[in-house]
Amino acid sequence: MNFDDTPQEAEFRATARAWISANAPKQYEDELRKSSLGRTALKSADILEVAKAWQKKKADAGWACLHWPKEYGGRGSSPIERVIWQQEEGPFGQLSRMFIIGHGMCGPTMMAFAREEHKRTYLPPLASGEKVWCQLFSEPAGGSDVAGLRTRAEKDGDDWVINGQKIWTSGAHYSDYGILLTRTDPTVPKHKGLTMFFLDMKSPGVEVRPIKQASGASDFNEVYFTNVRIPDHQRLGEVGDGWNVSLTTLMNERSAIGAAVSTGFPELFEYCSSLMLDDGPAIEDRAVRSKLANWAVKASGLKYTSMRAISALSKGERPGPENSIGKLVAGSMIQDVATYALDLQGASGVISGEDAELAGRFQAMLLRAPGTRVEGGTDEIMRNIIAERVLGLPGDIRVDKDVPFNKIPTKGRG
Amino acid sequence: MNFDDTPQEAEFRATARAWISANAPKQYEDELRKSSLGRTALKSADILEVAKAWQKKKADAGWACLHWPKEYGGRGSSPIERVIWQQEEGPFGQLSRMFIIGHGMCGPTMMAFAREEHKRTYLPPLASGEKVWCQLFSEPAGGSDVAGLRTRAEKDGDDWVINGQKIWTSGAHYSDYGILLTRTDPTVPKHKGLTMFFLDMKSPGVEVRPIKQASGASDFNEVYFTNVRIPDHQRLGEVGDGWNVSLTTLMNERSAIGAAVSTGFPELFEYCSSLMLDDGPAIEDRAVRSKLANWAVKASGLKYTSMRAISALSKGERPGPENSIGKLVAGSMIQDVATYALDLQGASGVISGEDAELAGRFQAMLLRAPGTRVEGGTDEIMRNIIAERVLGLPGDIRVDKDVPFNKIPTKGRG
Amino acid sequence: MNFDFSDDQKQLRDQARKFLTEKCSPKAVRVVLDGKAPYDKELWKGLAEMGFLGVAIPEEFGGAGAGHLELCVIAEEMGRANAPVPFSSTVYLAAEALLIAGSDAQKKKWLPAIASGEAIGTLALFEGKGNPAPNNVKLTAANGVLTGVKKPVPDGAIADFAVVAARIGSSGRDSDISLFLVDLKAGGVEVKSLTNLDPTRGQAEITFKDCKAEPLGAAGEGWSILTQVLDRAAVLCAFEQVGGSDRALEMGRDYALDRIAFGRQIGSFQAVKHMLADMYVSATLARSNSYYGAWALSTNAAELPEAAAAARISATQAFQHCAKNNIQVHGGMGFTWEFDCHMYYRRANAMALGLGSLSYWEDQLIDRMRKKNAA
Amino acid sequence: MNFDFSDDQKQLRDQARKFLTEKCSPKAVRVVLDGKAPYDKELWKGLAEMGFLGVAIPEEFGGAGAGHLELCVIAEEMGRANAPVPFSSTVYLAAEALLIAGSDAQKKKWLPAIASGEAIGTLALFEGKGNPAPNNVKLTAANGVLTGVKKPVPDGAIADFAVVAARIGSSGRDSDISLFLVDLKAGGVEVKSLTNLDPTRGQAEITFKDCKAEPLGAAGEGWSILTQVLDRAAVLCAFEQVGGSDRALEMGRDYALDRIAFGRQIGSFQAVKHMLADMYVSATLARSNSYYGAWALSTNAAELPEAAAAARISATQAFQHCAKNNIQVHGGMGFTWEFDCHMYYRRANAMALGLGSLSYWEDQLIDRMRKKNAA
Repeated sequence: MNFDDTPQEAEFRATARAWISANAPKQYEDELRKSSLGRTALKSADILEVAKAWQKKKADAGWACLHWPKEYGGRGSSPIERVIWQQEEGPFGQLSRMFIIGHGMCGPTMMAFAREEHKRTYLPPLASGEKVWCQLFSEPAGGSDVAGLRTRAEKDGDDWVINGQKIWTSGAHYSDYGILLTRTDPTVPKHKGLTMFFLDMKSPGVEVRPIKQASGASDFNEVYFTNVRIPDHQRLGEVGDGWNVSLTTLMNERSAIGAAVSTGFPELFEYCSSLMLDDGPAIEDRAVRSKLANWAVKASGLKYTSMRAISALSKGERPGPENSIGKLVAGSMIQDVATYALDLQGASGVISGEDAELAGRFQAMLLRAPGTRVEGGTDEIMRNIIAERVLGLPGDIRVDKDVPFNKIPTKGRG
Repeated sequence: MNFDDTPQEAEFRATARAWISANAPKQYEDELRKSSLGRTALKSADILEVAKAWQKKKADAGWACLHWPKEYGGRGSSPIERVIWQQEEGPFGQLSRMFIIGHGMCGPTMMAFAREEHKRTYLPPLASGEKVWCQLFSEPAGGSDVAGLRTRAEKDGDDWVINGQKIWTSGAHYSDYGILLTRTDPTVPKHKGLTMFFLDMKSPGVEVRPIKQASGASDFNEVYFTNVRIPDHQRLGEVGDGWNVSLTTLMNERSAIGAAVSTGFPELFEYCSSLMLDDGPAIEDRAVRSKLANWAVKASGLKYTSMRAISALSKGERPGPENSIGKLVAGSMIQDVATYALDLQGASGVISGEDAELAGRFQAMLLRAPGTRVEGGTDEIMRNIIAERVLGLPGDIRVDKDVPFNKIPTKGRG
Repeated sequence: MNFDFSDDQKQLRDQARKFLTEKCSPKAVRVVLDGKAPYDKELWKGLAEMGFLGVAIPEEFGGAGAGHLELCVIAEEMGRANAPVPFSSTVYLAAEALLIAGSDAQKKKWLPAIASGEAIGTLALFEGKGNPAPNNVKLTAANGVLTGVKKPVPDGAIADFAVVAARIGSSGRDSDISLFLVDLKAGGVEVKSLTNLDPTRGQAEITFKDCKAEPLGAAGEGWSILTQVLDRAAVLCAFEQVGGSDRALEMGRDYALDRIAFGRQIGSFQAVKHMLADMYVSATLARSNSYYGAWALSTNAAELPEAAAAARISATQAFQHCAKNNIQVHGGMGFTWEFDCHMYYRRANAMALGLGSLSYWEDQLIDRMRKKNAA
Repeated sequence: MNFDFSDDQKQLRDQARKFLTEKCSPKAVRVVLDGKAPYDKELWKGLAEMGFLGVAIPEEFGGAGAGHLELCVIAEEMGRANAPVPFSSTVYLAAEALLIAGSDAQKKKWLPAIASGEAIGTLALFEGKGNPAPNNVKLTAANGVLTGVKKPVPDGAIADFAVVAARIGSSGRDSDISLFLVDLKAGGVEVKSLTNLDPTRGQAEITFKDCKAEPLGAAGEGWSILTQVLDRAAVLCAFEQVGGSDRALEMGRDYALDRIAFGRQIGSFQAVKHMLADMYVSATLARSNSYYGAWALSTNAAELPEAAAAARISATQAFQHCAKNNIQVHGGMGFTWEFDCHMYYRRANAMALGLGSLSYWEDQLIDRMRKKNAA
């Protein structure tokens, strides 16, 4: 048992470190390091521009999408090299957030299902950040039941005509392309009538509207489709096989988000280490210490769980199922942590924004936190996944399994 | 809003208090007051004998089963008078535990469904404690799914012949009679093939075996039936209507147990008030205080919830649904409280029995506590009841609803 | 025993609910939420006309002369409606302080103005981080003028007057603190609005610069009066929190009944059912603790300090729990600005801090239970 | 990076599991549980023959000379099997104390006897209520004899020797404490068995009456040695707790798959599924924290104090959580003596206290994190 690199890993790490040290946009390092849930933007510059510039620089030097094949803009690296890169990239990795969907979900789906010519055309600019992609699956009527989507695709000559509405689309307003899951046959059970496409987000009939979140910010969009035409050669997978295609995408989403999610603990521990309460240092208050200790072991438990997965990668093995706990644990934990951080501030905890303690870091976290228990799979869906896929327990009883989609009820009452 | 008695209530209370003061077995008061979950027996005497003597004395003076009609051994009192009696009876009420099933469940079921002659014969000695009754519903295969029971009753002339096994029968070994739920038709869906009886527990073919609990004690029994004969006139309700009959019984069970359940908080608060930890009084430790405060408001919340129900009774109203939370809250709370009490003792908390802190009060509580989350309806069943009956949410999907009982699978795997 | 509100009080509650359903729809709340008005003036006027602002103010001072139980049922409805008005600062804090310690002249000046909706009042206690404690009061009073900074002051930017806690000595005893009454429109103050978790209730920083002030209550009695004010406000806020909890629970329940996923009402999934059942449990515990607080408040019982702390803790927990899990029941939609869930989440988290933190009240509760046991 | 056990270590784990499945069935555990034997002598002998007792003892002292990682995987299996033998007291506490501080002669006398199963050892630290702290050690050492009472002493009634913490001064410093080695069969002690939560592991009260003892380690170094012993034991116990957690989770999972209620596997109800998912989460967090503890232990890293405390807390919580909810998944049957669920519940709650309480370790963790941050 050790935390040491193999000689090859050490060499790779040294090369990556040297390149990053010479090339990273260091002027933003401090700001990026201080970001936390609900507060990530750069004050001094447009984060999109900085991110695109950094991604392009990486791509030009062969450091973009490391695990992708070289012909599609990657480096052909091993999974462990990808992890080492992330470790070395450190706070600059925050700049990759706008590419996560494209690189983590759209890219792999294209790689698995698109025609060779499309792969060669679309993947390299996706890798280099010149083109940004989004994922168009969720719908207002769907929610956790992703396959309950209603956006229609109807064949018209060599094209498909799309009508409907998508929601929770990260980055749709700055995306160039998207992958889109549609219903092509509403007369068969819901999982069987779906088909996947990719499309140009600038196509006529696509309208993007930002969603204002409960926190006040707008990280997501609604996307409306009105008679949008997609040529059949942009279909991904067979007609009616969209659900299986989407599973490739969703698998990637859950593991990617799980790895990136934060617990708020380092921020809280740092805060408590210097905070004075009414009758002494917070860190010497037994109640504070007890809470911190309980969160500390969750945070370290998640950290070392992910180390176990990385070790598996390093040995060329497939990581076990234990990584599936990350999002579930961190999601509600960050909400509790933020709530407690405000509690420690007393009545003044209510103040948010620039006038607040730490410029409102924990207030922003509290307001953003409810989203963490929903996005990328609700807590309830995550528990189902653990129970079913890890523990082998039975699925929920599916009343809509053999029912034609258009016969499923859409309203619970009246 | 006030906690005062009405003039009639005050008069009733004074009369009850005077009689109790003159007649209660005061020599056991201290021991009864110190009882807690997992530890209720008297050291100095056989609690069954003491309980029977007290019940008989009450019955002779008209203080038994207050809300029952006089002709069946009661006093014809109002619900609020019953509550006032319980308040005044105080620790001596612990002696009624062995009669709870008979008085709270069997009696009401007999009153609703037995023939008049049977009521006049059986109810007065049940009220006076001369005869003890038990309830025979649960079976190993049933659990939360009470209606899944398999004990067969087959008609043979004017008798029914009973074969099968019951479990979790409190006090079966000292009971004279029991009410028994059986399956009379296994070819119809499960709720429809049940029939209720009452029987003499001394009938040939009845065998009672104590169950040793996880705590080491034996509060419950298994009861085996081998060709036990019950005359048809001891049937309660129609053939096939047993489920409806049993609902009368179970409704009473849940409200009765909910009212009686304890949280462990008074014991913990008392303990912490004098406990010295390694660096000072427990009650001055912030972590201890925080935990105590959180439990304190649960305990007081339950107390005042039950006061609200009593107020409704006092006004002649039906109490609202809020009392249904009692068992759910108290069940897991007492387990947490006991666990924490041992934590406060450090390594020596592992010692149980007479050599332990407070003669092992909290150790006994810890070992008995898992039962509180199961008996009288598991936590999960209680949440279902609150969700469905109080909040009006849909029931679970019932896959066995229209299936003949003998076609329902009995084993989950191979 | 009658541990319940009377029929008259329940009728008043129904009346308040009906009024607020009409006058304080979520749409109306959003005007303030979106920063288009500092508070709902029309609603405030309506509340005055209904007699709700002065319900616990004696008739001689222009109120309805009902009592605190009546105020409790109205508070519950204010919480349920998430009303965007300075009710708690004016009615629970400022008016109660005047009722406890005001001179006849002070009462005559301000209480009728409160009841009629003409004056908004507040309590200026906090000075940045920390909970209610004499040591945290640094603002000084000398020669009838106040110098120092208070923040956050609830509804401070719209208040006409403030009850201000000030330091008059440095003995380290509670008697170092006195209360003062300040007419905020008379000059000597600088008021700055602060961004806060719940935009439907403003918070401000108020700087007192040689600001003229008149004493409220006897010199050195400030902390003792404040303790009483905070206990009363704890009970009244608890009712607001109970109302908010119930509303959040109802919203979740309704959504669970209406929303279909996987071909079923989502309320038929045990994960959702049981989450709602647990919310009901919290809300019920909070309600019962709050009723006890109401009894103690209305009878001025010796149990008030303990009852107030228990109500405060239980109601704070319930509202935070229900507001948070109401969002979870709603899933992604619950996290949109468009849905109303976040208004209750904001209010729940802001109210959890307003009179001092949960940790502070936990500590208070244990102190008070010990005192009762020792007595 | 290789943050995992090696293939050889995993093979050893499989071997231990196979051995314990055969030799330590629940039926065998019940012999001790029901008080028919103080511990499983046959199993103890078998463990010695397999080389498990001396796996971390150097070859020169009769052990296998493997290491602590090997001991960790065996500990996990001991926990999984709920083995009714004095493994933790002898191997984690007594043997580790000897390895850290024993003279060559002391090691030669006791370590081979431990490895061969001939000697059972223990640590006599506690004296009634309280957690590990120099001030709690009242038993005195003077002129080579010990006087005082220790309780609870794990496996004290069957132990052949004990490492005893004794007071040699009253300066109020850690250096007041020394360790001593006592041959419990040599007289001068009175041993009384104590009833305890987990009858599969005995606890005793030992009274030392002018009992001869030889120093273990330098005078005044007792507390420093003890701290190291407890940290190592915390990691090793964590592996037992992880093994127990996993077994309790498996039992619950299996029952949820087999048991039918309402015509369905009970594991198809979300209430049951999600309870099991949450148990998996706890068990996984505990395992990962324990792996880090194992790394720190095996490399004698500076991170050991922090890693040990984190492993201890996480594994204690997980085992209590899994053992408790395994009973809940089983419903009424889980609360019978006949089903094995309560054995794990008893063990989980006993282990939560053995090295000091959870609260104690929470406090330790924060102290140690602060020290690391300061460094």
